Amino acid sequence: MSKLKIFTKGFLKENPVFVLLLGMCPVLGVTTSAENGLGMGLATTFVLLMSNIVVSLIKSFIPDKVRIPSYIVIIASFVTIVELTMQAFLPELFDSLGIFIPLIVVNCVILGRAEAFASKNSVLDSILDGLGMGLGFALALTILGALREILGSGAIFGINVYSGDGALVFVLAPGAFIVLGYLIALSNKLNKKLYNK
Amino acid sequence: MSKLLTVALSPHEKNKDSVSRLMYDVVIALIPAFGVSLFFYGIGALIITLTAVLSAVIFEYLITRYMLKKPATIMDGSAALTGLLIAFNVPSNLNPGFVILGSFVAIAIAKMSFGGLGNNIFNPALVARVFLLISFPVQMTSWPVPIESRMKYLDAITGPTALGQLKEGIMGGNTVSGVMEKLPSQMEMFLGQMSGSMGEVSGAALLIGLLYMLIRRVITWHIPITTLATVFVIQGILWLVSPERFADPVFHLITGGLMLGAIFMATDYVTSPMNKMGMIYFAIGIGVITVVIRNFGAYPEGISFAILIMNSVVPIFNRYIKPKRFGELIKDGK
Amino acid sequence: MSDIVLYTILTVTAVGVTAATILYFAAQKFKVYEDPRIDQVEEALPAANCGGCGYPGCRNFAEVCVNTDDLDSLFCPVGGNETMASVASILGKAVTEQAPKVAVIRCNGQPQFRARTTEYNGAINCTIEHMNGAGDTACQYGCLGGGECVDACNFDAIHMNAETLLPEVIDDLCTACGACVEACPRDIIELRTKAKKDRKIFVSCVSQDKGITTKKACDVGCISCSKCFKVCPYDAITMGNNIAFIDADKCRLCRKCVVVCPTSSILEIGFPPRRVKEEKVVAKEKPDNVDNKEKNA
Amino acid sequence: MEYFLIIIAAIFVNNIVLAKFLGVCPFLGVSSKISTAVGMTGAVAFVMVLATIVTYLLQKYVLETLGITYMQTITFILVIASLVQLVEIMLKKVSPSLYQALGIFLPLITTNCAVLGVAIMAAMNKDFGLMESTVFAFANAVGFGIAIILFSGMREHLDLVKVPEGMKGVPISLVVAGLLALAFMGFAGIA
Amino acid sequence: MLKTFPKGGVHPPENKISADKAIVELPLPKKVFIPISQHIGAPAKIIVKRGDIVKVGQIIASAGGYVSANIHSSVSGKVAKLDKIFDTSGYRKDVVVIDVNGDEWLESIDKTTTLIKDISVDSEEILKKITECGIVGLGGATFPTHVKLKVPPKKIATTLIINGVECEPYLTSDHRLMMEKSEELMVGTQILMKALAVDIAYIGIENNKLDAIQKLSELATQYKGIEVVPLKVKYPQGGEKQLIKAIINREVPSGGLPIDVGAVVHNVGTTVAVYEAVQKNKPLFERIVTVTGKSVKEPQNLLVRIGIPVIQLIEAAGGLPEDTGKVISGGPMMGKALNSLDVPMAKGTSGILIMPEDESKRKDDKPCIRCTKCVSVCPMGLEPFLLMTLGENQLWERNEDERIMDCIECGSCVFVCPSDRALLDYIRLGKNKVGQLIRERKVN
Amino acid sequence: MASKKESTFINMVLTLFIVTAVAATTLGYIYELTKGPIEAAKRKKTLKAIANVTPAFDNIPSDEIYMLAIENDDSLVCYPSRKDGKLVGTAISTYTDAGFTERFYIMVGFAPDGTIINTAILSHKETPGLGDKMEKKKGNWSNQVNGKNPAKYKLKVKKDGGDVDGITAATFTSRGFVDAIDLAYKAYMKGGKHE
Ligand SMILES: Cc1cc2nc3c(=O)[nH]c(=O)nc-3n(C[C@H](O)[C@H](O)[C@H](O)COP(=O)(O)O)c2cc1C
Ligand SMILES: Cc1cc2nc3c(=O)[nH]c(=O)nc-3n(C[C@H](O)[C@H](O)[C@H](O)COP(=O)(O)O)c2cc1C
Ligand SMILES: Cc1cc2nc3c(=O)[nH]c(=O)nc-3n(C[C@H](O)[C@H](O)[C@H](O)COP(=O)(O)O)c2cc1C
Ligand SMILES: Cc1cc2nc3c(=O)[nH]c(=O)nc-3n(C[C@H](O)[C@H](O)[C@H](O)CO)c2cc1C
Ligand code: SF4
Ligand code: SF4
Ligand code: SF4
Ligand code: SF4
Ligand code: FES
Repeated sequence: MSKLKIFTKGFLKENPVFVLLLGMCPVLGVTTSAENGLGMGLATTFVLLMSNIVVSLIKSFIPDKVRIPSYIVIIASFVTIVELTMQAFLPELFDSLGIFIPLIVVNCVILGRAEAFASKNSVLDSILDGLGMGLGFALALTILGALREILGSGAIFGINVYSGDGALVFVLAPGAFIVLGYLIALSNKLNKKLYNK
Repeated sequence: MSKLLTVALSPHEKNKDSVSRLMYDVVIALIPAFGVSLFFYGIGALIITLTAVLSAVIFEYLITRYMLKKPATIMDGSAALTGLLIAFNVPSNLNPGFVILGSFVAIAIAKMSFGGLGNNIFNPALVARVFLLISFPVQMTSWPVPIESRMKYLDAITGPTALGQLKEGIMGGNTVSGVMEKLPSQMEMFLGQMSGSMGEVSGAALLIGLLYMLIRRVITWHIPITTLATVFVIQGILWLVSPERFADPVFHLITGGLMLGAIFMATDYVTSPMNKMGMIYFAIGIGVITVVIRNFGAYPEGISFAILIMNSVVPIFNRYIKPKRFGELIKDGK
Repeated sequence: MSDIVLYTILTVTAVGVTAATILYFAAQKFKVYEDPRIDQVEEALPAANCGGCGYPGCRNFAEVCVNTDDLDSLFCPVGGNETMASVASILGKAVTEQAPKVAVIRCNGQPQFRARTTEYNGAINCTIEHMNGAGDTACQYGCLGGGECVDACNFDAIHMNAETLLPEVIDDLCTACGACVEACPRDIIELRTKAKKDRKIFVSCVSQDKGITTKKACDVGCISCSKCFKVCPYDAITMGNNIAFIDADKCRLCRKCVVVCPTSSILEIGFPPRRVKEEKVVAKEKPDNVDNKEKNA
Repeated sequence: MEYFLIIIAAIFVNNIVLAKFLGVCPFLGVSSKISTAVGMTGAVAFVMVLATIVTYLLQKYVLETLGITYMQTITFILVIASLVQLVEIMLKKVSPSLYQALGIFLPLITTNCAVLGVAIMAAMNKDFGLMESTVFAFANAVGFGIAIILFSGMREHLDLVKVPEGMKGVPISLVVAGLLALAFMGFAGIA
Repeated sequence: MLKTFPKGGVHPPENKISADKAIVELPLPKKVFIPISQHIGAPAKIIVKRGDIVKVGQIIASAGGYVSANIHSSVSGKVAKLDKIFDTSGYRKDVVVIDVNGDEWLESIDKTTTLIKDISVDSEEILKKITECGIVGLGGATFPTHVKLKVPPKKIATTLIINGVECEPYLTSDHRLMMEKSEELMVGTQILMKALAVDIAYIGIENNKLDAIQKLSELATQYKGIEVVPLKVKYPQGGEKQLIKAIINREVPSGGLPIDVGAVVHNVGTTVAVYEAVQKNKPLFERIVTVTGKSVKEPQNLLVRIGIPVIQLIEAAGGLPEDTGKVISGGPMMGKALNSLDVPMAKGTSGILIMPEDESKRKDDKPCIRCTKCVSVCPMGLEPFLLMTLGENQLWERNEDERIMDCIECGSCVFVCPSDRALLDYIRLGKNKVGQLIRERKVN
Repeated sequence: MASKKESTFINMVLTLFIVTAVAATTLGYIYELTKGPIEAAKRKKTLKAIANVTPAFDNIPSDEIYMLAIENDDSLVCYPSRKDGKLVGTAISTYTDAGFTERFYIMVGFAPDGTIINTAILSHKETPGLGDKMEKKKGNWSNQVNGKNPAKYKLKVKKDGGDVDGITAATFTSRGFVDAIDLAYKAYMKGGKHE
C-alpha cells in the first residue's frame, strides 16, 4: 500500500465513522455543533497519532500477554494529557465535551486499532495511519456537527445561515441518529461509486 | 381451443378486499371528525388538510418514482391517509410550511426509508407529529380557539388545550377542581368544542368512525377498546386516590388525542401486533404510558409518544406472542 | 518530585501491577485448553460458510479436519486443492488432489425451441412451479426459469439470461460448491470435472420421456436415438432412462457426437468455431401447438 | 423513593444509549438478534455493576484521599479492562454454560463507553454513596438492556422486510434508533 | 347455535348452481385412460398387458404397497396400450388405455339397485372387501380407506364421523349423493361402524343443504347410533380436524391423526362406495362428479366411469364455454388447475369447475400490509403472512418452529388477503423444504 | 518477531511496571505544569462572571468570599465587589432544582439595596434551543430582571402570577431561573450584606 493510500483511506474508503462505525458515542454525543465536532475530532486525532507513535516505537519490548494493558495505559495517558491541557487552555470546549473526553480512551482503543496497525508496521506507516484515521474521524464529526447545527439551529460554526430557529430535534438525540443514518447511506453510495465502479 | 389454460396452485378464489378499499374505508370513517373540525375551525382546517394530503401523496410519488425507481404506489391510498392523519394531529392554524415538513418526515423518513407500505415500524403520521412537536414547540402548542377563529387561519386566536390547562394548573399548585371551573362542560368537550389538534376534538365524531370501521370489519375492537379501558381504569384509580391531584377518568377519555390515537392511529395495521393477544398487550401498554405521561411527565398529552413507544415493542410481541395454535394444548389426545 | 507525582506513580503502578498479577495467576489457574490448530485451519479456509464441504460452516469443517486422521474424504470446493494443501500442512496430514469441477445447466429449452402449453400464474419460484405441475411447457423435466439456482449461488456465478430465459454459469466464478445443484427442483444442474480451457461437451437435456414425447415438447431435447453413443470412440457416452449422458472424465472433447446429434441437444462450449459450419436446427419456426389430442383419436 | 427516581431516570428519561449516547457501538453492533442482545445485556449488567463498585471505592478512598483525581481516566480504564479479563477467565472455568451465553460479549465490553461512562458519572456525582452508585449502575444496565432489546427486535423485523438497497443495514438501523429516541422523549420530565 | 369450529374460517360465495340437478349417467366413451396412481401412497402395479381383454370391475393393477389401492377397469374391452399421459398432478403418469367394447360386468358384481340392509359379514371380511375393491377416500385426499380402518395398536376408535359437509363452493356431488343414495349411505355407515367397532356415528352436514339434513335425519331414526349434525356454513368446515372439533369438541393434536382423539372421518361418497363394495361386491370404478362453472351451459352432476378424459365431461355439460380461463379438478378453494383437458377422471375427482377468464388470473401481489386478516381466518391458528415471509427469506427452521407443517392448505388466508399475496404458494414451498429437513433429520 | 519478549511472569509484570511508571511520571509532571493554568482558567471564569453582574470594582472578590446559609442546610458563595473599599455590589452563586433537567447554577449580582444588577449562567443542562434561551448569547430574555428590585417586582413567572415573562415553551427553565434569583435574594436580604 502506498503511503498516500495509508494516509487517505481513513477519509472515505475506511472512514472510521461512516464505514467502520467505530467510536459512535462521541460521534453522536458531541456533534450538536460543528465546533464541538471539530474540537472532539482534533483531540482524538492527537491521541491517536501520539499513541500510534509510541506504540510502534516500543512494540518489540512488550510481551504479548500484556500488550493490550500496556496500550491502554499509553492511550489513557495521552487522553489525560489532552484533558488537562484542554481544561487549562480551552475551558469552554472542555465543558461542552464533558464526559466524552475521558471516553476518548475507549474510542482510541478501537479506532487506533493500535493492535491491528501499530504493532505490525513501521513508525512512519503508523503515523500516517493514525493521522489519516484521526482526520477522517474529525472530518466525519465536523460534517455531522455542521449538518445538525444547520438543521437544528440554523447556524454553522455559530454563524446564522437562515433566520428562525431550525428544527430542534436535530440538536437532540433523535436528530443525531437520523442524520448519521442518512449520512452513512450517502457515504455508502459514494463509496460504491468510487471503488466498485 | 385458442387460448392457453391458466394454471396455478389453489385457492382459485379471492374475496373483494383490497388495500385501497381498506384505506378508503378509514378515510370515510374519518369524515365525521373532519366535518366537526370544519365546523369549529373553518378554513384553517380545510387548508392544512389539503396541504397535508397533497404533499404526502406528492412526496410518495416522487420517492417511489425517482429514488426507488419502482412503480408508483400512491393509488393504494395509504399516503393520502397518512397525510389526512397528519392534518388531524396538528393545530389547524399551523403554517403550511410545517405541515409540508411533517408530510416529508412521515413519508420519506418514517415510511419510504423502510421500504414503503407494510414495512415501517413506527406510525408515520405520529412520527411527523412528534417530530414537529419537539422541533417547533411554540407553533405546535398554540391551538386556535373553536368557532371564534372559524374564518381565520394563521392569525387565529389561540388558547391552551384542556389538558394543557390542567397540567399548568397542577404545576402551578392549583387543584383539579380549581382548573375544571375554567373549562367547558364535559358534554361540550365530547362534542368537540375545545381547543386542540384539528381532528382530535370531537370524541363523538371519532366514535362514529370507530363504529363504521368495526361494522366494515376494517379493524377489530381489541386495540381501541382496550386502550380506552386501560386509561379509564388506571386514571380512575389515581382519581380515587387523590381527586385533587388527578382529574377524573371521563375527562381524560374525552380530552386530548386519546380517542383519535386509540381509534385511528394505534390501529394502524402496519405498526400494530399481528394477533389478538399481542394487540391487547399493546393497547394496555399504550394506555399505561399515556396515563403516566399525562399525569407525571412534562407533556400534557402522551398518546402519541405512547403509541410510538409501543410501536417499538411490536416486533418483540410478534416474535414471542403467538396465536393459539389448533391442537396445541391437547398433548395426549384424550 | 512533588507528593502528587509520587502518589500518582505509586497508585497507578500499584493498580497496574496488581491487575497484572491477579490476571496472571487467574490465567494459570483457570486455564481451558482449546486446540489452537482449529483457529489456524479456520483461518486457512475461505470463510465463505457456504456448506459446500458438507458441514454447516467453515469453523465446523475446521474442527472436523483437526479431529479426523484422514483428510481424503474432506474437501472444500471453494478453496480447492490449494486450500486443502495448506490445511494439510498445518495439520501435518496428507491430501489427495481432486479435479476441479464446474456447474453446467443441462437444459437448452429456450422459448423458440419449446412452446408454451399453459399459462403459469403462480409465484415465480422454481420449486413452487414444480409442485404445481410440469410448468408451462409440455416438457416436465426442463428448466422452469424461476432462478432458484441464481439465488442459491453465494458466489454470483449464475445469472438468468434474459433472452434464453435460462440460467448461465460463469465458469470463473463457480466454485463447484453445489448449492445450485441442491436448489434446483428439476435436478438439471450437474457438477462436471473441468477440462482444459474450460471446454465442455455435454447433453443439454435431462428429459426421461420417450423420444417421441420429448420431440413434441421441445426441438432440442435428447430423443435417445443413440447416435452419439455409437459414434463416441472413447465409451464416454451411456444411454439410460431415455437419455444420453456424457461422462466428463472419459470424454476427450473430440466433438464427434456433437455432429451426429439430430436434435442438436449436445452442446460444445469454449471451442473455436468449426471451419465448415454445418447448419443445424438452431432456430426453427415455432411448432404448432403441441396438444396430445391425437391420443384420443 | 430516592432509588426509585434514580432507576426511572436512568432507564427512561436519561436512557444511557438513547439520551446520553453511551454504549452506542455495542448497541449498533450486537443487536442483530434478540438473543444476542439479551446476552449482551447480561454481560454489560454484570461488568457495569462490578466495575462501578470497584471504581467508586478507588475514587473515594484512593484518588480523592491522595488528591490525584486527574488520574481517574487511566485508573478506571485499567480496572475495567482487568476486570473484564478476570471475569472472562473465571467464567470460562467456573461456569462454561454462562460463558457460552455471555463469554463472546465480554471482550466487547472493555471498549464499551457505557461502562467507563457510568463509572465516571457515579464517581463524580456528589450525592451518590456506594449504594446509590450500585443502583445507578444497575439501572443504567437495565436501560441499556431495554434499548438494545427493543432495537434488536426491530432489526429482526427489518431483516425480513424489503428495505430499499441504499438504506439496508446500518443506515436504516440508525434511523430506527433515532425514531426510538424520539419516542423516548415522551418520558421527559417524569423523574 | 349451530356447531362449528371455534377459530378462523371464511365465507366464500357458495355458487352451488348444480344443487338440484339429479345425477345423470355419462354414456360410455370409446376409450378410457385409467391412471394407476389415483390415491395417496405408492402407485399400483399393472397386472394386465397390451391386448388383454378385461371386463368392468376387473382388477388391472394391484396395490403397490401398504398405503396403496387396487385399480379396476371401469369398462369392458381390450387393453390398447400402456402409456404415460398428463393427469391431475400436472405430470405424465402411467395409464392403462382400454378400447371400449360393450359393457360387460364381472359376474360377481350385483348390478341391481335393491337395498341390502343386513350386514352379513364380520369386520375382517368387511376390511377385506374394501381392500379388494380399491376404495379410497372420495373426500379429496384419496387416502386408501382400508388403511384408515385399521386402527393402530394402543389406539381406540370411539366415534365415526361421516363427512357430508361439502364446504367447497360450487361442488354438489356429495349433496346429490346424500339425496339420492340416502339409504345406501346409512347402511354404509353401519358397515363402517361395524368395521371399527364403534357405537356412535355422526353425519355432519352444513346448514345450506337443508333438504339433505331433513331427509337423513328422518332416516337416521331407523338406524341405531347414527345422528345427523347440522353445521354452520363456514369454510373449511369439511376439513377433518375442524369437523372433529365441531362435532365432538376434540382437537387433533398438532402433527397427529384423527385416531389420536378416537375419531375416524369418512366422506359420504366413500361410505356409499363401502356399501357397494361390501353388499354388492362392486369395486370403485365410477363416481359422481359435479361439472359446473358460471358460464357452463348445463351444470351437471354426472355418474362417471374412471378414466374418461375431462373434456368429455365438459361436453356433456354443454361444451367448453368461450371464455374459459381455467379448468379445475375439484372446488375453487382446494382444487387443482388442470394443464390439459385430456386429463382422465380419477377416483378423487369430485368436480370439474370451469372458471371464466376474468376470474382466472391472480392480481399482482403487493407487500403485506400486516392487516392480520390471514391470521384471524386461519383455522389452524397459524400466521400465514409470517410463514410466507420466512419462506421468501429461506428461513426454513423458523418456518418449522412456526408450525408450518400444521397448515391444512385450506387457502382461507389467500382468500382474504387484501394484498393478493401468494401465501399458500410459499407455505407449500416451506412445507416442502421443512419436510425435507425432517426427513434428513430422521436419516441421521 | 525475533526481538519480541517472552510472556513470562517477570517479564509481564516488569513491562507493565515500566509502562505505568513512565506514564505516571509523565502525567504527574504534566499535571504540575497545567495545575496553575487550570486554576487560573477557573478563576478567570468566576471573575468574569462577577464582573458581568456587578459594577466595576478594584478588589479581588474571589479572595473575599463568604458563605451565606440558606434554608436546607446548604449555603451560597458570595463575592463582594468593592470600589475604593466601598461595597458596590455582591455576586452570589446560586442554583435551582426547579429547572427542566438537573440543578443549574447562575451568578446573580445585587446592588447593596437588593436591586438585581445582572445575571450570568454558570452551568446548565437545559435543552438546547429551549431552555438555553436564558443564556446571554442566545438572546436577551434574562435581561428583563436587570435593574429590578424584588421588593417591588414579583419574582415569579407570569403564568404563576408574577412579573417575569416566561421563555416560550420553556416555562420550567424560566421558573428555575427566577427561583434561583429568589433564593439568593432572600438570603442576601437576611443579613448577607457584608459592607
Ligand atoms: C402417513 C399417513 C397415515 C395415516 N394413517 C391413518 C390412520 O392410521 N388412521 C386414520 O384414521 N387415518 C390415517 N391417515 C389419514 C388421514 O388422517 C387423513 O384422513 C387423510 O390424510 C386425508 O385427509 P384430508 O382429506 O383431510 O386431507 C393417514 C394419513 C397419512 C398421510
Ligand atoms: C380444507 C379442507 C376442506 C375439506 N372439505 C371437505 C368437504 O367439504 N367434504 C369432505 O368430504 N371432505 C373434505 N375434506 C377432506 C376431509 O378432511 C377428510 O379428508 C375426508 O372427509 C376424509 O374422508 P375420506 O377419506 O373418505 O375422503 C377437506 C379437507 C380439507 C383440508
Ligand atoms: C426534549 C425536551 C426538552 C425540553 N426542554 C425544556 C427546557 O429546556 N426547558 C423547559 O422549561 N422545558 C423544556 N421542556 C418541556 C416542554 O417544553 C414543556 O412543555 C414546557 O416547558 C412547558 O410548557 P410551556 O412553557 O409552553 O408552558 C422540554 C421537553 C422536552 C420533551
Ligand atoms: C386502520 C388503519 C389505520 C391507519 N392509521 C394510520 C396512522 O395512524 N398513521 C399513518 O401514517 N397511516 C395510517 N394508516 C395508513 C397506513 O397503514 C400507513 O400509511 C402505513 O403505516 C404506511 O406503511 C392506517 C391504515 C389503516 C387501515
Ligand atoms: S454455480 Fe452452483 S456450484 Fe458454482 S458456485 Fe454457484 S452455486 Fe456453487
Ligand atoms: S436450472 Fe433449476 S433452479 Fe435454475 S432456473 Fe432452471 S429450474 Fe430453476
Ligand atoms: S395457513 Fe394453511 S391452514 Fe392457515 S389459512 Fe392458510 S392455508 Fe389454511
Ligand atoms: S392478509 Fe395479506 S396483507 Fe394481511 S397480514 Fe396476511 S399476508 Fe399480510
Ligand atoms: S461504545 Fe463505542 S464509542 Fe461508545
